[in-house]
Amino acid sequence: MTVPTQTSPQPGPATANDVVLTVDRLNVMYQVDNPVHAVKDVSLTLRRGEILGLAGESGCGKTTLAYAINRLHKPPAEVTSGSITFHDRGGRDIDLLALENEELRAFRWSKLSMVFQGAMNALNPVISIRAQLEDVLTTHEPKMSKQQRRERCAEVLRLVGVDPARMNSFPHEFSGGMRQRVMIAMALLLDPQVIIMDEPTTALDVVVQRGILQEILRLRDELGYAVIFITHDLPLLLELSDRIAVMLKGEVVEYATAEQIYRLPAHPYTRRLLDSFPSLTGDRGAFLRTGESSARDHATEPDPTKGKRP
Amino acid sequence: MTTLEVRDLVKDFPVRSGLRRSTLRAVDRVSFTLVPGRTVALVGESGSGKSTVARMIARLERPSSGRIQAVKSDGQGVSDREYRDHVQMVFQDPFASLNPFHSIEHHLARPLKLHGRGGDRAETRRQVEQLLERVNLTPAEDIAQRRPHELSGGQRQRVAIARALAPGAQVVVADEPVSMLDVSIRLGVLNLLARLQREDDLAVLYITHDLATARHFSDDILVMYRGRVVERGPADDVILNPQHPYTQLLASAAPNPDARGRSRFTAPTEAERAAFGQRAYDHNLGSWVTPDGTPTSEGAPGRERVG
Amino acid sequence: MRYYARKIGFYLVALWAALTLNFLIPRLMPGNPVDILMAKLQQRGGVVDPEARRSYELLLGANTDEPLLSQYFSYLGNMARGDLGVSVSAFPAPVSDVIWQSLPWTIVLVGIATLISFVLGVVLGALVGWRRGTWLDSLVPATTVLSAVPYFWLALILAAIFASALRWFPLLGGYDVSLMPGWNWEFISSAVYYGTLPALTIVISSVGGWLLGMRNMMVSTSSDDYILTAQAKGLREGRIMTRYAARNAVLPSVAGFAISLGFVVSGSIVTEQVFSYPGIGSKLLQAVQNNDYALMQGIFLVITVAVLGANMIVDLLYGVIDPRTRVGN
Amino acid sequence: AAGCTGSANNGGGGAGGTDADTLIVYTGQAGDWQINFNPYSPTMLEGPGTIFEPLFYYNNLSDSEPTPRLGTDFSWNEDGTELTISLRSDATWTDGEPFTAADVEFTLDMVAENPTLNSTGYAGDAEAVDDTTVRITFEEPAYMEEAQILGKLFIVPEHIWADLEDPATNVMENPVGTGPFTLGQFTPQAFTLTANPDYYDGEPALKNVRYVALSGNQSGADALSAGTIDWQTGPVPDIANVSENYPGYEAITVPMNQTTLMTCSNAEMGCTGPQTDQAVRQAIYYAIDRTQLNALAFENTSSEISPGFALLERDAEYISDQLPEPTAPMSPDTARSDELLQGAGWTKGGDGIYAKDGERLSLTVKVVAGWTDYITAVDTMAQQLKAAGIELVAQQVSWNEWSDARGRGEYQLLIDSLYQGPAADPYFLYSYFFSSDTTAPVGEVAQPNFARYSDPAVDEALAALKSINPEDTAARQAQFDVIQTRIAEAMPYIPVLTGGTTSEYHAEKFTGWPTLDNLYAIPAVWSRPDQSQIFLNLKPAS
Amino acid sequence: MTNLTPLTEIADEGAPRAEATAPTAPAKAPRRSGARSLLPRWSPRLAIGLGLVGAISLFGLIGPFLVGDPNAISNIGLAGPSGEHLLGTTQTGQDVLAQLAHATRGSLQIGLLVGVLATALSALFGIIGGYVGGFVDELFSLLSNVMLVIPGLPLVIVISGFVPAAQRGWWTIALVLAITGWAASARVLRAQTLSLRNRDYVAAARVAGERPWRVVSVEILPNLLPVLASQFVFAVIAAILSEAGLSFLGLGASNSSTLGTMLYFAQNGFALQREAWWWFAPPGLLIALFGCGLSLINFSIDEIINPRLRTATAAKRSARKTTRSTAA
Ligand SMILES: Nc1ncnc2c1ncn2[C@@H]1O[C@H](COP(=O)(O)OP(=O)(O)OP(=O)(O)O)[C@@H](O)[C@H]1O
Ligand SMILES: Nc1ncnc2c1ncn2[C@@H]1O[C@H](COP(=O)(O)OP(=O)(O)OP(=O)(O)O)[C@@H](O)[C@H]1O
Ligand SMILES: [Mg+2]
Ligand SMILES: [Mg+2]
Ligand code: NI
Repeated sequence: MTVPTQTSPQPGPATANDVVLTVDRLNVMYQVDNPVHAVKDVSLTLRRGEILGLAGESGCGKTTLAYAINRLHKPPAEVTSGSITFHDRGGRDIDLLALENEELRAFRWSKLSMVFQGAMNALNPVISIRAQLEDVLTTHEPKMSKQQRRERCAEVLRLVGVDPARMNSFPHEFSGGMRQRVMIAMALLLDPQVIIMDEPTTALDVVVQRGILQEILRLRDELGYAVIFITHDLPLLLELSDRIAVMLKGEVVEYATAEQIYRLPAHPYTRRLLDSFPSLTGDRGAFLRTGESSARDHATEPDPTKGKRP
Repeated sequence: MTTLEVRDLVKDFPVRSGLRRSTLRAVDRVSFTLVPGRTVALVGESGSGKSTVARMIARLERPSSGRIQAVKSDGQGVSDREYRDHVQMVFQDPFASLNPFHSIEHHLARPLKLHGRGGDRAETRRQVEQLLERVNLTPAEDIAQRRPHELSGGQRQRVAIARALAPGAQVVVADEPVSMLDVSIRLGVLNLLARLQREDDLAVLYITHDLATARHFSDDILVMYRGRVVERGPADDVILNPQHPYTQLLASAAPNPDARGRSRFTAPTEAERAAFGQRAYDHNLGSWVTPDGTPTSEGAPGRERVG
Repeated sequence: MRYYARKIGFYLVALWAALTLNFLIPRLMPGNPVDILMAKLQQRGGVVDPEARRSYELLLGANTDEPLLSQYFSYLGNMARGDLGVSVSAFPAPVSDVIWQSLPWTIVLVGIATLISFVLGVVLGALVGWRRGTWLDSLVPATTVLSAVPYFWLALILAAIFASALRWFPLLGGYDVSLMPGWNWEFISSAVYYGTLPALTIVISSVGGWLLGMRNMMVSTSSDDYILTAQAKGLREGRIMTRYAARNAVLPSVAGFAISLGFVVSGSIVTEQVFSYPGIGSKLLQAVQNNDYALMQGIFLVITVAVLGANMIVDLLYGVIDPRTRVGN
Repeated sequence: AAGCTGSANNGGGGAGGTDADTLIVYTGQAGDWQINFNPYSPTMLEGPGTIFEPLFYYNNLSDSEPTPRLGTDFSWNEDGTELTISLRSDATWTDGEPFTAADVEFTLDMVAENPTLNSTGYAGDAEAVDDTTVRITFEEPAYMEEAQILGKLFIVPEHIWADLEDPATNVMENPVGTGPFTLGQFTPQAFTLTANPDYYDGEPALKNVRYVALSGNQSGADALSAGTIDWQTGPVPDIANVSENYPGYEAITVPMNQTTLMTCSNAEMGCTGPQTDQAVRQAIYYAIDRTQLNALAFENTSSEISPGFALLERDAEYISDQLPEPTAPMSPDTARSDELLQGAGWTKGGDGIYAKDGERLSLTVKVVAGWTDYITAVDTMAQQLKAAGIELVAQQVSWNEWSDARGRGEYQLLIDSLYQGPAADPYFLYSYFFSSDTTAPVGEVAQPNFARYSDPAVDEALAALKSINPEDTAARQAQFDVIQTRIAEAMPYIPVLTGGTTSEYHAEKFTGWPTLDNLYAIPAVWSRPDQSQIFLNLKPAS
Repeated sequence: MTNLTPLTEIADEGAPRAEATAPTAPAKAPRRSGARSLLPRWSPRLAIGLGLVGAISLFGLIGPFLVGDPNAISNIGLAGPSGEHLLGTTQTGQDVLAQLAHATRGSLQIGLLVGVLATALSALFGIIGGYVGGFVDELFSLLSNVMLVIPGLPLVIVISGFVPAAQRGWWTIALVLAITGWAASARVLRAQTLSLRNRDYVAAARVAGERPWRVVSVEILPNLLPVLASQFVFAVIAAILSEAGLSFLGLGASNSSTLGTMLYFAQNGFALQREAWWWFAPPGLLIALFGCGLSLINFSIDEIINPRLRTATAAKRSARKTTRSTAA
């Protein structure tokens, strides 16, 4: 299955100014008794304001990649080779792997923030939302006055549709969807250029999920940050993102625009993934009810009604 | 052949908030019938009471009122003692529904023994292997000796299905049987369930919140909202021609690659949400009814259908 | 509110159960409280006259002809009125006097020592748990060895070294006996000086438990998502450790602290024995050895109330430090 | 008011450094103090002799004349039914009131009328003849009551005590007495007795006595080695070498009480077990290796014992020459014990233990848990008796249980000691432990004839002794002969050794301590009023 | 309220999820099978712990047969270690080593019995209460809470005074310690059971028609084994220490020989003051070493109960092994 990856699908011309993050042949290993090569030779570019989807089944290395980009990986995880470069707004290039403690700390969240897989648990249960929001500001913007801080927190909460009046509440007093919104608000606090979202809506109800996704899109349009959106729900990515990278066992096996992936999936694995999501309104036919093998058969059959296959 | 009739099922949970003790009606006057050879899907948002219905059917929870009656093909009711021979359940999480301490064989041999289908040791073993083969877990001898953590999620869920079939159950309740599985293996497990259903003429209650698989996998769909069934009917009718605003909302929220950038979704207001539960649509009757199934003459509540 | 009603209900039932046990247990013990007084009289020579014995029995209400049930009710009535009766071993002092005289010593010595050991253990545990894998980890086995040592053995050896041999600390007692107890600097400093070694032994032998518990919780907490979030937020190490990790990890220890506070009284018996400390523990021992029912019951009451009180305080405190337990909203 | 009483003793702190004229003592009692200076309270802390005085001081260690305290002289009438006491006229109570015969009359009548105070059943009738004379009348001869009344009843001031609601339960926080000391400051960890400047005999040279509270023998020994106490009665490590181990200190051991293996000996009273067989008791007596026992269990502080239970030194003149042996053998005589047992029908079994009618000669010995010397003694004897074919099984129990079992006679053997009376006269011991009057059937509480010994001959002799004038030694000896030979044969209490009471004292700091040559009082802190005699004799060395 | 993470995480963690109907072994390195996964992982700490506990147990088990009569008295009291008496003699010339062997056995007996009894009691009250729920649970947890509130040591003192002397021996003390020592573990077990009770596999067993006692004993109990083991270890340590404490106060197992009574006699014989370290030190050290060994074993059990602790040590190990390239 070692399909050589296109290092740069380049659906459009990418000027140096345009790109905000470059990942080049990144390798991450878990140095355990039987070392796990969790990320293999992954190369990606992220453009300003772009939503980059990262799809793949559980355990393929999506989270590992995301953590490596933010240098959040801990031993036994280890970046064995490759580079990650952040192209700052001013044009300065930052080699993320070379950042030292204090620089790294200052870099985090101010330029690149994250919304985590289990956002339900990403908030400290015993201190108030406000304290957790202000923590970021006191650390990164020590010069801000108390008043300014409070205003900024209220502002981001308003952005994601949470009533700032509830700022003094504790995480358990919010529903899952609201907590996730608070996390997004927190990610926006310092006006970052990149937000990595690791399965931010997987645990949520479809209706709630939809609401949050709309929020992300709207804010992206307003604020212009780039997003790396990680999920295994390919249809969701197809609807949401500009480009998609499909990962399989640590490798990016397909990297193209959403349109391309939907219409012309090149890799068999991508096709299989697409098939795993029956269309809601599409033809029901004999799709599932004729037995197990039929799903695979169906996968190779052209479906004239949808026209999604060559 | 067993039919399961559910009539006016109600479940109240006591909830304590502050000084007051109130009850939460998790399931409110739900009725349906599971017929051999047919699959009924139960869909609805999180917390709408789907699992509670399933747990009452599996007799893990006692209904507050209402009736659950299994009827044999000869028309006789199933007694309490035999109930579990006839009705079984597949749980949502294959990682939690198998005891990490016991081998796969134990998980299958116990129900066989308990329901008097085991016989001697060799016979039990043979039957266990047969069951494993039926769910495509081969070589059966090897799998039987393993422990749950030595199996993948899909394999475990197959074991869970085999366990539900072990007592010879004719009615199977599957509570979100694939939502914890990886996308690429979900369909495999669902197809297996479908095959077994066809082979044994099972009556299946398929619980999910994924409208797409509900449509493709089942004959009838019930849409639940806050404990009530708000829409029911043949699968295609409900999905392709949803009458109830809540069903419409659900459908519009589902990801749709074709709808790139032009989402039809608008989040409902609380007032709209409150109105959702007031009446229900029955595609079989083709008319609006009260949530407990009595026909009404009124028109559709809430918003007009979008699109 | 219902939560609190339930809690209060629990405390009442527990109190009643404890009171009943307090009543029953001494009555099931062999011997007669008057015997101890008779033995003391006898020590002064002569044969105790049966008349004298009878008059003491009357005086102490130790005649057991009364049915147990009516004894029980009058006992409950007395307890409700705060009348703990007369101590046999300190006859004719009322039990409340005896307890009142010795309780403060125990509370101050053992209470402060327990507090110090808790704080020390939690702080060290947080540090060790946060920096696991460094040399700090070797603290853990070291302190567990110390807590596996029989306390009195350790205390005796430390006393032999620091008091007998090196003479850094006084060996015995609660204060310089040539001083009059009172709120003056001289006395208090003497009490502190005399209390240092006993307190030290308590701290040394109990810090390990806190340390280990906190360390394990800290390790668990360190892998919680919100810690990772905090790191991603670019917060400073120290802040993450204290406000995020330790703040959450300390919760179970606080609950444990409540229970251990309650045992301050009973746990002090051995300490007081080793150091001749004037506390409630030695009174309990005296009560047990002298069949002093009333004193025993009184001390049990104190202990029970202390444990219940400590738990109640922590129940309330828990609402403050762990917002999840707060009711309402 | 806390500071007022503070005399000039705010000197040093912790370890050592106390004023030269303050004697610091530890009584051996565990636990801290609960204030109580009522001399009639069983839980009294201190006072008899020091604050409250008796009429005379009787030295229990030698058969000498009583020392006058508040009394100056006393005399009996012919038949021993009337005791006339002359009192001193120069004594005053510490509150300034004069001491008179009315106080004595009041005290004696108070005791007689108040059973709670009257622990020994004093039944006389006192009458103040004049300011300095009191006469007590009895219904029957009461020679033997003399020491108790004159030596152990402490005179209290009528002008204070007459107003007390209940003298038995009053704790006398501010005791007013005639004694050489008054109560200084009191704290639960220590209290001080201060010399009484107005004492009729002049202010004592010893200015302060501080009693400290410690938690038992261990802490006593520790305090001694730290030099924080000057006098204590209790064991210390390596008793034989106190003067080397604790420079400046000396130790003194006096034989006081006879250690015995008590037996529930009287089958007629309901006792059961092999020990009801006299031969068994005697066999045990002969099989004990007393020399080894003394070395291992008692650090050689015990001494020989007479099977007739007269103290060897003090009562030397009373020891009957009719006894087959005046002292118990110090080395074992298993031939003798074998002979005794076989004579009584016991035969040695395969396990080396005697048996009779299928019953093994196995005896349980109750010993108080915590009395380590006795535990060791029992263990040692068990080893020794095993060689003689007798099995001893030690059973450690709490004091409560032990005293309960002892009182009710529900035991086979137990280890305990016999105690002496108020004066140096073996009569008291015999009347306590060997009289039928002081025993009871098994199941009822005996006080203190725990062995259930009952012998009409002994009872008769005791009755006779009561009415013989103590001056008539020949008449008394005849009775003592009877008693001693009877009890030595029956052996209800198997004599083990005479236990010594050891005290350690700071000889360098104070002079005037009792020595073996001059035992003017029992040198034990807890022995009252002996301690007051010693306080009066002590002088700061510097 | 408990800091223990659910037990199934042991099995879930890192389990292969890739669909593989083929008979191939899972993609990951073969994991230890179910029952064996309940065994602690081998580590130096565990080795030392097992070594200490094993050696001391062996000493208590066969030691008494090898040494002489511990009560045999000789006239050489308080002699230091020598060829004849390897650990010297007591005040009464008894051989310390012989006493130590018998006392170790006595203490181990007490520890073991208390461990078994207290664990059984806590299992009874904790597991049954947690599983059955409702009134029984309320009652049981009230009982254990009351037992927790009622101070243990004084109760032990009082109860041990109550037991008739003739029957009093090491097992009485053990009984008393067990009765007063089960409550805390019952609470932990109850919390665990509550979380296990809601596991799907328990529901599945009920749906399969298993009887309640079988659900408890076959489905729930095995998964509580590590917790029970840890409670047991704690109970043993606590029992030995409490017995020593009681004995020190003179309230212990007076008629039998334990390390506690041995210390008591040493203390009363002024062993410390006479610098007879060979008499005073060994019993205390033995208790300390035994407790230390058990704690070390408990560390390993903790790692089973709380897998996060384990990954921590794994991480530590590899951190030492490899230099972090990310720092470059
Ligand atoms: N601490 C670890 N030690 C060893 N292997 C690990 C560790 N963490 C993750 N892995 C392995 O690394 C691989 C990638 O894991 P990762 O969490 O990045 O997957 P993922 O794509 O995010 O999966 P999911 O969709 O479940 O979140 C997996 O095979 C996983 O088993
Ligand atoms: N044991 C219980 N006690 C109290 N309330 C309960 C209990 N079990 C369920 N509920 C409540 O009943 C309602 C229905 O829950 P149920 O689990 O049936 O929902 P569901 O439709 O299965 O949701 P999901 O899709 O998240 O599984 C919820 O509000 C839930 O909080
Ligand atoms: Mg992930
Ligand atoms: Mg559900
Ligand atoms: Ni908990």
